[in-house]
Amino acid sequence: MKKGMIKATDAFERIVHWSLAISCIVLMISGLGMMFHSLNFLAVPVGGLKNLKLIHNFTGLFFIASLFFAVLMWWREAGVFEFPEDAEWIKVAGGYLWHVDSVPEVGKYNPGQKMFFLAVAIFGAAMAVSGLMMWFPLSFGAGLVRFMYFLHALGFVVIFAFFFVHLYLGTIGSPGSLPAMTSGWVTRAWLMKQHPKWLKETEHKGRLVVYGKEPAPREGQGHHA
Amino acid sequence: MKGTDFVKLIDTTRCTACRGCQVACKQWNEMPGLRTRNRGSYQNPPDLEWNTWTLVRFQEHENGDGVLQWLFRKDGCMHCTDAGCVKVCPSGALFYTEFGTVGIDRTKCIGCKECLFACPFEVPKYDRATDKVFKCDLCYTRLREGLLPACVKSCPTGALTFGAVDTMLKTAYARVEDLKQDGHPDANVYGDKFVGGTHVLYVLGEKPEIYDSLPQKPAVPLTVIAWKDFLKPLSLLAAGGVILGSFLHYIIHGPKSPDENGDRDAT
Amino acid sequence: MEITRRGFLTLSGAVASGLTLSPLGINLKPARAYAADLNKANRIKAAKQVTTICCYCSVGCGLVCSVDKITGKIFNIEGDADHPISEGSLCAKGAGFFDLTEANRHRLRKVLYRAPMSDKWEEREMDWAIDRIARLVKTERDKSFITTNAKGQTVNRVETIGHLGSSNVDSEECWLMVAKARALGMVYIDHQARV
Amino acid sequence: MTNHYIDLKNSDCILIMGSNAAEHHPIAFKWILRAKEQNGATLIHVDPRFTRTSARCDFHVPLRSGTDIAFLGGMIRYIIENEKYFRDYVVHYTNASFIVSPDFHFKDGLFSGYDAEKRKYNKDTWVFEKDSRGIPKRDMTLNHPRCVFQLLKDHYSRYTLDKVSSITGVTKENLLRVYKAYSATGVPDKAGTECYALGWTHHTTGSQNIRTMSIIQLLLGNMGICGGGVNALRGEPNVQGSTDHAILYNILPGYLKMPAASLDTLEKYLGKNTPKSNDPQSANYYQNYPNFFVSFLKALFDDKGTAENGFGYSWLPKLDDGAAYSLMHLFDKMYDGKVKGLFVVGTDPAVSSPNANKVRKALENLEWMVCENIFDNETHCFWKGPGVDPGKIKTEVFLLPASASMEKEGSQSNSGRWVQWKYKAAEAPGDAAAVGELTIRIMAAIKELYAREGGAYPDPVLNLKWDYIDKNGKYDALKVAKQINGHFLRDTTIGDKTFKRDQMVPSFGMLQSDGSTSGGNWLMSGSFTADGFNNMEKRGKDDPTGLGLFPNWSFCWPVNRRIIYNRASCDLNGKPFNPKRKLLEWTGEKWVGDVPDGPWPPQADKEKGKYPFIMKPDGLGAIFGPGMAEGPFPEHYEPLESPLTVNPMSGQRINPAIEFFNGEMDKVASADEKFPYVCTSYSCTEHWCSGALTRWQAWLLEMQPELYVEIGEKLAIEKGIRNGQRVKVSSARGEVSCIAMVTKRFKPFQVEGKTVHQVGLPFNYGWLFPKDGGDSTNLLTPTIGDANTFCPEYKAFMVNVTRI
Repeated sequence: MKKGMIKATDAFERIVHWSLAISCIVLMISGLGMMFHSLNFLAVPVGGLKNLKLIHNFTGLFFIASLFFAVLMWWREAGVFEFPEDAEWIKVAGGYLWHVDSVPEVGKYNPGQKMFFLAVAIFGAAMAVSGLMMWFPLSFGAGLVRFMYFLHALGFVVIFAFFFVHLYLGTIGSPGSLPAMTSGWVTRAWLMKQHPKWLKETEHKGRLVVYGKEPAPREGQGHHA
Repeated sequence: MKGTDFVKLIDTTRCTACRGCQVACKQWNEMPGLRTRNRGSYQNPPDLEWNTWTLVRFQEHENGDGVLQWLFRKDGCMHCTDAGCVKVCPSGALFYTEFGTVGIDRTKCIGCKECLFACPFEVPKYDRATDKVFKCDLCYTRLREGLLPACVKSCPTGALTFGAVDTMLKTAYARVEDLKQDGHPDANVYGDKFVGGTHVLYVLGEKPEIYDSLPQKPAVPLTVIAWKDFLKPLSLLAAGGVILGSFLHYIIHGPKSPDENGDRDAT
Repeated sequence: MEITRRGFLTLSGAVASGLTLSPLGINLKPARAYAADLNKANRIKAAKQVTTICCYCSVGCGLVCSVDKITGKIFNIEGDADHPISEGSLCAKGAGFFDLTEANRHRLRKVLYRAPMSDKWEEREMDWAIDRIARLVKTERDKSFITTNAKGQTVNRVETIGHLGSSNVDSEECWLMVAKARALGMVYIDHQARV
Repeated sequence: MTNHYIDLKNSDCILIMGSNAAEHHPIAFKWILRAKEQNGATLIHVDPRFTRTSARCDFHVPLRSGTDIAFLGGMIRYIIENEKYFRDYVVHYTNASFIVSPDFHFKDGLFSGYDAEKRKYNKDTWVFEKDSRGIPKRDMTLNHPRCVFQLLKDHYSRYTLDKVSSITGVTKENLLRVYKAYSATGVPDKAGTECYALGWTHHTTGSQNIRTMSIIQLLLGNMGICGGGVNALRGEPNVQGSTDHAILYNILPGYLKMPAASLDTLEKYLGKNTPKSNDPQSANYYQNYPNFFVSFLKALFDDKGTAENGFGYSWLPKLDDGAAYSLMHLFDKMYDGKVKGLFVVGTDPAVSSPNANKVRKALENLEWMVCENIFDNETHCFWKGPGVDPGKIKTEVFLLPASASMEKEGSQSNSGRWVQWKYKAAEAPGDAAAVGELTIRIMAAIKELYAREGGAYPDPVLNLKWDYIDKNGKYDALKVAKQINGHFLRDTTIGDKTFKRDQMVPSFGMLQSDGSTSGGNWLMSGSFTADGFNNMEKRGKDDPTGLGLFPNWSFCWPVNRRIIYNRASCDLNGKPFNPKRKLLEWTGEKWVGDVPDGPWPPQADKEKGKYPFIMKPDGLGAIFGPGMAEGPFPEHYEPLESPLTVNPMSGQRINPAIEFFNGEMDKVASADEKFPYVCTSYSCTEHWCSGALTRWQAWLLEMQPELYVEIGEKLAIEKGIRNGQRVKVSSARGEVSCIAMVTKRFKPFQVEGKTVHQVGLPFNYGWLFPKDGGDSTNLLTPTIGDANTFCPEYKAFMVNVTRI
């Protein structure tokens, strides 16, 4: 580890993230295996579609738990838009799509991330509710269940698409991002580019954890307080 | 419906509700009888069940002139041309047979129950013990051997007949004409006007709305169509779009790399 | 009578209904592998077909029992399409004929005996039961045989043993029961023809 | 049935009355519907309840239970008044023209000769006037005031529309509708038929219900023709066979009379039972009675019966003259402790007998009971029934497991008298054996005991021929069938034919009274060819007449005749009345078509021609029927229990010839406010009789799981009963708990100015299985029966229905 790396996430955050991510991937793969007859072969390694269904269902439970913690953890920072800076940021699309001289500085999470989080939170919840009802459809009215099938499919469309956005931006689309969710230590440069406001505020409050430096006296808990 | 399809014609005006069909079905398909209670009706079990793929519905009906009729309707899978159940079935357990009917291969069924809600006639039924869905397959194994479906064979009065789609449609409409002459002005053919035509046709003596549990305008539910015909392709389209967009973004706009000077504290 | 090929056609009812599937160009050997149920139709083709007559109402409908040649057990019973009255059709009871075979777990398989004052059945051997019954019949007949009635007319009868049933056995069995009952001098003889 | 099931399709009008054909003979209904579709036949259902039969008929006419004679009497009146009868037929083929004795009369519900104390008629005045040759006098103009036709007209003139409507509860419009539609068949080229079942026989006037219809059929010329007849749709698979073979106290196989105590010799017996006719045109086929009877004795006792010992006549038990030994009498006597042993074969009287409480109590008095069945039932288990303490019951009970129908070879006769051979498909499970096998073994064991030890009057036991086993020692159905058919006991020449000893008797015309033939049941002679081919096995599908006779399918008694009295389908010269349905035709030399009722030329040939009704001594259809217990013309009487205190037709409220049972459990409550509703019992498609076979079958039980009572909506509202609710139905004799099925299919009747409700229950349930399925409806029914046959009155009694 290089000196001067800044701690962006703690271990719990990363565990929740990866729980969510892995369950989501498993759900998507198993879901796809059931959604498309041409992908039924995906069930072969697990011994058939019925097992795939079971894997999907129980992974769903894992997903719901992860989602619960994720929402709890990130809601305050990622679930609420702050004005006017978020609006400004959105106006220039965060500088992702065209050249912008100066991207408005936003908090730890930029509105794009917030939108992604909200999409995951809302559609994830929709997937959870609809999925549970699809699991036990006989306990509900036919009309409701039929709507849940629709909702589940709709949720899939959104989450599946967002998944690739997230994948791109978390990796090659935004180099330097990945360590935030692997080691948790990121470079100052990356932070300056991506989350300058958070960097400044945290530094100002003396809560920035920099590798090789004594931690500043803490006034309060971190982001997940 | 294709010309090579086969159709079971249920002429309710010939049915005596002897329920030979109901038992013949169980005999051939080796479905058990379960303990029921009398709820004030001959109709038993009260509805189609996983072990009851066909059922005669009993209904007392007094027409406008106060004339009492006892309506009997053999209920069961309608074998739609556009079958909601086949549409939603993830495993291919439900399939269209070479006769145009809807078969079910229970070894493939994963018990997801999606078909239960996709069927406009509420036909498929789920059995908890085996975690499988059951419904009439119009005796697919018999048809393949050139045998009549068990219910059709057992029918004493000719209320159930089976044959090529054109013949059966002709028979049905001819019968309706006869019935209209014979004091049943509302007689009609039910089944050929929706879900692409069903492979089970009814000759009804009365308007469809008179009969219990008979949908007047059955259709594959809109949500199923939205799901299977719209969202399913859309999911690939959207994901594909995102992947393509990301690629374009990468090669056109380039990744959003950190500024070199931003790394000042690293030194 | 064993019927083989013809019996299978009989079973099908295809001819009677004017239904012929293959001439319409349908491939009767679909590529799609189908579930285990397929066995049944195939098993019927390989089975011995035995005709019988329904044992409920008096219409006398024909049935065909398919008997597994290896186990000797009936595994399917359906209408006999060759039968001029029933033409292969059956009502609910006839269609359920199979449930009268030994497949029905309620069928009696052993002699049951209830001793005086006992509150339960006990299983016994047939030979024992036959001997015991014969002894009881003889004892009662010998004790109560009436040679002459109140008017002094010769009547040679037994009034203390009754015989009921059955219209649900074969004619030959009916005749045997009548011969037996009359030879023993029984007069209280009746069955379902009256009830 | 005079006709057969397929023949129903040949009818132009089918009156279903006393039957629920669609529910109880579903396959028969196939042919009924075919008549409608092919001939445009009118289908009429007359029944208290709207049933599955009513649902498919052109119209349903509700009628109060037990008033069929009133209904049909009104039809006779209508036919005569409107001259709807087929005059040629009536004049030539019935006894309408016969002159009745001047001493015969009818007054206030009673015919001449009634003995109120014995509740019996002296029938001496119910006779015809005869000429010097001993032939009944006739008036072919039918105008003689004492001719049968005029007496008939007179008798039924009392059955006016108003009267009939008031008794039956049928509206006048409905009465006329049925009368008009049905009497339209009184023309040569139309056929009307009647289907009845237990709905007619289960009354104190059961036999007369049927006779009333027979009179109508004779008036309309519907007997002996295709699509005609009076057709009993019988209730059990082989009830025709079991009746033909006489598991009945009063007859011997082939409807031969059971010897009476007063007839102590064979000569006396044959003298009494062989009818005579002096009319040269009457075939009087029963003059062959001695051939039938002696051959039967030979079948029983073989070479032990000789001319010298009356062929063993004295070995047969004798009944007291005029006494009856029916099931009801048996249980009455058993209740009094006078019956010690009982065989119960394939039957469940603890559920199916009237006043089942009494029957169950009676069973407790037995010392032993031998049961043979394929399932357990309430009779076998009476000792552990509801409210019974097994510790107090001394009865030894044997329950022998029996083979089911498809586990044995043998024949069954359907209602159309088709005797069909069936084959053994599989072995019976466990120790189960055919009833024939059990019968043979038990009797063989008894014979052995008598041979060894002697005993009371051992002759009939020891002399009974009893070798009906195959080489493995097992019951041999074929051997018995051959014994029933009959064989020659020595080389015999009859006419131009010679038969070797042991050859089969090919027709009952060949049976002899000199001991040279043996035949267990004359009706079945011809079920084998002389060379031993089993005609019952025939499966020919040819139908040369196109009328559905199928002469080469199985054997049909008598002598493969498919429609009885078929010569009546032709005019005096043998030309078919209905050229569209040529059942039979005289070519000038012989009859072609069905097997004719005798080979003789038609009636117009005064020398060799014979009348068509060859089994009747007079050769003609009996409009005047002196054989009946309660009178030669049927008369309406109320059921034993009815809502009326008086019979609107006469001073005789109930049938004057019925026999009462007066035990302490034989309570009766007629026109009693405690039991205000008419009740009828019946069966359902899904169960069979007592349910002793069908309740053990899950597929059937699932559809009809428990006892229910059908109640009209009006009565249900009156009593505050909801559909599906549990209720109690009670009569003077007992009660049952069951589910109320509130229905539009029972409507109240207007009877004698008041509203009468009727309810009904199936009798298919019993306490043994299923445990919560309810008990027998026969806990409610009275011990009373028809005056001629002792068929119990299951179809009309009074009950109350209350909420639980």
